[in-house]
Amino acid sequence: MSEFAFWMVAALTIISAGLVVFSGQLIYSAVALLFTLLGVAGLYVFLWADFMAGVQVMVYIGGILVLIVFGIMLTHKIVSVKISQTNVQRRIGGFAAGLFLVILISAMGSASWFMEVTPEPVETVRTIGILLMTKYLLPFEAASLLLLGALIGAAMLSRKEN
Amino acid sequence: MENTHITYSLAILFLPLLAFLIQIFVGKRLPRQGDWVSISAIVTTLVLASLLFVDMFQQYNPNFKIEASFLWMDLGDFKIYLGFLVDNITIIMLLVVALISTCTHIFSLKYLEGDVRYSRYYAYLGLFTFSMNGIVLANNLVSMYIFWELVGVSSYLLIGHWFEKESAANAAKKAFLTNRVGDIGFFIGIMIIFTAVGSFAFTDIFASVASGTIGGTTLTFAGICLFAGAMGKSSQFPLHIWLPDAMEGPTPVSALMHAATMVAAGVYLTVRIFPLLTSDALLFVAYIGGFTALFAAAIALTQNDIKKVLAYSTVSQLGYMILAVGTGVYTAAFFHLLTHAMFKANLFYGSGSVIHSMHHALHKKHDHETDPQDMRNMGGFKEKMPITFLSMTVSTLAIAGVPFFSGFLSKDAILGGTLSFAQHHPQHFLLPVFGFGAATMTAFYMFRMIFMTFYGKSQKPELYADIHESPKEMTGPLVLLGTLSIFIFYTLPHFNPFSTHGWFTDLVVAKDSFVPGNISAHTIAEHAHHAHIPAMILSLSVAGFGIILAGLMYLKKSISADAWAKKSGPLYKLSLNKFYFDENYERFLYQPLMKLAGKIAYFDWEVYDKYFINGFGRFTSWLSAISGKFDYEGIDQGLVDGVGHATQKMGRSLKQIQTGRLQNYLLFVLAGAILIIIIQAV
Amino acid sequence: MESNLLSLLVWLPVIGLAAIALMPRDKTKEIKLIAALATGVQLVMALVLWAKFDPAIAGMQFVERAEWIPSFNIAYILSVDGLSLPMVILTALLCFIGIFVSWKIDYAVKGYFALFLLLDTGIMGVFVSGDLFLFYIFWEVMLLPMYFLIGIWGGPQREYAAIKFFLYTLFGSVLMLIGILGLYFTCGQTFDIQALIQNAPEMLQGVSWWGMSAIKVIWVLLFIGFAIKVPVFPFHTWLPLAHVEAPTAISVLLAGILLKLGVYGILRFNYGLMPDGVWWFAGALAFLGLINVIWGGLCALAQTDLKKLVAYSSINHMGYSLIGMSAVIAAGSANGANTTAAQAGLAGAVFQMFNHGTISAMLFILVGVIYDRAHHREINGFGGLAKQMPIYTGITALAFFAGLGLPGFSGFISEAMCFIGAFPVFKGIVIASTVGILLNAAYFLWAFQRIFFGELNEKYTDLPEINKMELFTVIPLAVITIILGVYPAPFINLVKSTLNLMIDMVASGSPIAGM
Amino acid sequence: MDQLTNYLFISAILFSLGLFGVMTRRNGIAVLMGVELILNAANINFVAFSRFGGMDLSGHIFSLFVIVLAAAEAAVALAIIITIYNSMQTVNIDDASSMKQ
Repeated sequence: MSEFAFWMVAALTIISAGLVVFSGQLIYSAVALLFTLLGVAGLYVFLWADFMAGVQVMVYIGGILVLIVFGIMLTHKIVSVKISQTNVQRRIGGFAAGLFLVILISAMGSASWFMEVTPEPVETVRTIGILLMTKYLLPFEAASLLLLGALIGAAMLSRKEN
Repeated sequence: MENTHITYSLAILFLPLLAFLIQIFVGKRLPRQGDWVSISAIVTTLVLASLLFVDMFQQYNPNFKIEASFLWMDLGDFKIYLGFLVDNITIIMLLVVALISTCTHIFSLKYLEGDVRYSRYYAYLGLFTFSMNGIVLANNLVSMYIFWELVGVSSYLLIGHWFEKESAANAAKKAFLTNRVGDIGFFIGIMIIFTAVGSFAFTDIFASVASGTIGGTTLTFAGICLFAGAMGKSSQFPLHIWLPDAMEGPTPVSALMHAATMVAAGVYLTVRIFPLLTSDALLFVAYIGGFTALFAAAIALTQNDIKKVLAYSTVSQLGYMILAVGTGVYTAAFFHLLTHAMFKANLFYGSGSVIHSMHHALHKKHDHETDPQDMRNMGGFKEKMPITFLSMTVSTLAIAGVPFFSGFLSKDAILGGTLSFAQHHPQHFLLPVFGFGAATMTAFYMFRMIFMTFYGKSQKPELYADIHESPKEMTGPLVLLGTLSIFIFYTLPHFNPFSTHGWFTDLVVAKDSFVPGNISAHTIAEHAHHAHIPAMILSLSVAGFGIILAGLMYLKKSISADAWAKKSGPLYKLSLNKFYFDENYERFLYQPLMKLAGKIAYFDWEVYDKYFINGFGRFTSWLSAISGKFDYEGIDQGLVDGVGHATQKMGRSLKQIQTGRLQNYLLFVLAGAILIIIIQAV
Repeated sequence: MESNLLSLLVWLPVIGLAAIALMPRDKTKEIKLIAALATGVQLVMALVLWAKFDPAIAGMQFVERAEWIPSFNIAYILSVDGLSLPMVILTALLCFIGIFVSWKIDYAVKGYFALFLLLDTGIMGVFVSGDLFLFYIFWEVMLLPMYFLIGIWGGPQREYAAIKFFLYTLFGSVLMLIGILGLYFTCGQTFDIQALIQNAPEMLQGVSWWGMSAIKVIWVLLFIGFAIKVPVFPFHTWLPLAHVEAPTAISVLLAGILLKLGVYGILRFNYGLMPDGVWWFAGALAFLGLINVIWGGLCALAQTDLKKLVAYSSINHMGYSLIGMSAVIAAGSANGANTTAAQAGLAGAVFQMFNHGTISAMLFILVGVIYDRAHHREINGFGGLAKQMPIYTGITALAFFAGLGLPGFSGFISEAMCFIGAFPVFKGIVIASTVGILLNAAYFLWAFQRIFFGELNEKYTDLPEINKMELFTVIPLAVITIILGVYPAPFINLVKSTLNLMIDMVASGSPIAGM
Repeated sequence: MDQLTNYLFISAILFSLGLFGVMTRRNGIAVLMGVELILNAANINFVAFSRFGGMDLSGHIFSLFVIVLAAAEAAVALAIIITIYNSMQTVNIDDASSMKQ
């Protein structure tokens, strides 16, 4: 059952990601991206990362995706429903990306990975919280500064002149 | 009295300089253009000179001598003292200069009335008087030389007074340059003497000569060099060419400088340096003097310009004086200098008076063609200008050596000295021949002049009516100097017109030469005394001959001058053309010199500079062109630029992939990554 | 070490230069006034220096010393003695006068006066530097403004003249530099002139390079460097060209001061450092002097350009100086220890160099005056100007007579001293060169006649008389010429002790043997 | 689902798709979406390595930071795109080529 669910989630993720990339309409891409992100959140669940799945849903879908949709709407006249978009260097890009994918998969497949199976933890939030406040305090604080900087920078950039 | 002498001499020296300075700076703005400044200065000078002269009489001391020197320049060992020497010769000379100069100042009042550069003229007269007095007072060779040159300059300025006339400007230049030739000799003489003696003062030099520090050939050479200065200034052969040309100056100037005083400076110098002249040098002096006397007289015979006659006569008379110094009777030379100054100045004033009157007459007729100085345009002026005539005649008698006149006394002394010299040195028989020959000619040409000017019929009757006697300012000096040509003023307190014996011979006594081995003054005097009577008889007869010949030719016209001229043919032409001296100098000296100068300048500028010096430049630029070519085409274009070009080419081709599209870049990155991985894997 | 008067003297024009640099370029009047002020104060300071100077001391006075480049033993040393002080005064005077001569400059005024002041500093520095390296630097500093001043404000052929002047002088200074370095490396690695005076005579003894005595090599190198400036005969052709093309004030400085640098350098370095070499070279010096006198005189006689005539007269006049300098060896025991002649000759040479400074400056100013009015300098193109411009004629006559060595003007005394001094040693040469006196008179009088005498050329009936400003520039020089001509003692006393010391040094030396 | 490679394959595909999107899309926002895909692919790897590497949660922390960075990046990128749009009336990144020489 869970095996099936896993493959379903994986398929959802990959297919919707393909839509994101190949769709001619930008707004479709955005919607497809929603499913991709949901799919990734599902994969996190399979990877015992319940907290990460929550964060994925909240930040990506609630924050970044909304931001993207806003961006689309701000930069296109919303009345013209068809917000078309075209691609460049499709063939060479596709070839390169495909080649890269082949290389990656053959590399991953041929590598002998270190695997250590541990029991599933009850919950991860507590450990992550402790780690953030102890071992990863400095990156944590730096990330907060970065966010602040990005916030101010973004506001600054998109501010209308005068 | 010593201080008084120095004060007076200083005043005599510097008063004319003061007048010069005032005239040159403010003269034009003063009333009457300031002529009164100059005249009062010169009259004061005359008074002071007379006071000195009177004092000389009171002392009546032939050995009177005062010297004063001051340190002018001091370099440790090299010192120059400048100073005065006041003795009887100086005092007499000062008086002569002051007297003639005063006369000239007064004479010029009318002669130069209305001249454009009236105040300048007086200024230069002041400068001249200053420098002449400087020569007279000098007790050393340096001051002598300094004033010597200054006299030359004032002469230059005064000859060139009417510089608008090309001939005047040329004459001025010629006078200065010819004098400079002599001055170079003078200077070399000074250097020789200073090198040997280490002092410039006459006293020291004479002492060294006496002690033998300097002697022999060196001394002879030094003496001749010094005498070269005198040759220039006194216009002796072969440097005589400037004096006749100098007549381009105003006539009073000719009287003052080119007859009475400046040209006599040469004689004065020779008299001063007499004690150091060796017998060889003296012989040289004598021959130069004698030859000049004869040679100039020969030219004077045929001249038609009244001033030219007088000019050559001056040269000839100066030759006499030099001859006298050369034969040892240097007091006679000085005596002749004195008498000559009076009568020759007078003759020039007389000629000036005549020219002045001719000039006015011509001016009235608006005739600018006729030469007012040509005697062929004159004649019969005796009635019109009696004072001029009379005073000129007196002076002519004096110069011709007629008894009862001053010239007789001095000339006789010279001729006597010459004759006695030849008696004791028979190999030098030419000297008295020169002397007596010149005396004959002098009598002839002087009377020729008088007859042509004052006697006979007027050659230009249309002018004759307008000829008048000159104003008082001009006749005054004539009368004064004419009177001074009478013997009595020179023989006092004696009255013997045939003997030079008088105050002059008492006060100016010949001293022994300092050159060891030269004949003593006493012996010379003795010899001259013996030759006195024969010389007198001889000179009287030659003078008489000359006068009678002139009378026959130009007064009675019983002998045709033209016929004689034709008969003598080339000789006449030679004399008329002054023996072609100017032409030959022109041809063999000036022109080659100018040509040489032109060639050298051409060579310097067009050849040496252009080809040699610029050749360096050209060679260098050729070299640099070659190396530049190699550098540019080889190293620079080939090597250095090659790299650049290659880089540029590469850049240009690489630019293609620099599309500015982010996604292309990403593609390249990816391709690169794949490439690396593949390489890594393989 | 009582003051830094000399530094002030040298750098004052630079202060003026800075002030001018700050002025806007159209304020020409103010620029000129600043230049006049700078040079005027410099002149006053030069006179103060003169007043404070003790003529009894033969050595250096007012010495200033500071480290500069210690690793090469180069120091900033300034000092004056009896030889350089008259030149310092002359420089200050002529620069001051030069500003007024340049008053009429109206093209690129700012640049002109700035360069002029720089030139002033260079010249002043050359005369007061007590260190050879410093000397060389000032020497070069002087060259550059000169190049521009001739090349920009000069006559029609200015570029050619400027580049020729520049290259010629540079050629000389390169040789000089080699000579200086030769001295530096053989005489204890120092540039200090006082130290070199101590060291050089002994340390150079016996040193030989490529089989030639070091003294001779260095002597010749330095001599050529200086001879170009003098200029001595075979190196003289830059001079007429540069003089003719340069603007009036620059000709004045060229003739008045720059030519003196040559003689000064020879006396200061060739004589001061290598007294033995004097014995070897004096004959050649006298001979070159003779050629200068005759050659310059003949060339001047043939000129039709007035300025060129004056330029060649400079060559002629400097010849006298060379002859006078050669007289020094009269003091040696080989010549009978005739110190009298040596003193006359050397002092005559120095005096001649000063006098030529005043007289030729006067001549060039006067040529400039007539050129400004008639716009040409052809001697034959004038005629009768005496009638039109009596004052100008008078002053020119005065200058010409001063130039031809008339007694009463300082030039006469110096020429006479040169001759009298050299006579005992070089009789033939001196007698031959007295011909120069005649040539001298000939070319001046002939030119004078052609310009001023004769009938007035009707082209020039409205030529204006010399104006007050021009008179102001000439009269001080004329007055100096006359005062020193009548009473030379002030000058002679100034230089006496220094020159006598130099004579002693040469006299105690001996002819160097062998090549 | 207990195989590491499964996750890796998924993330590789996701990555390649993102890469393709970034390389080919002209629209700036679409490019941004591609970038998000790439980041998600990376995050999957982090979490997967954490799950099969001892479950010490460092991978989680890393992916957490990546998410933070992605948020910041998205904010800034969108601001830039909006600014470009305001000044150039386009969001096509190949039109915004005024820096091309």
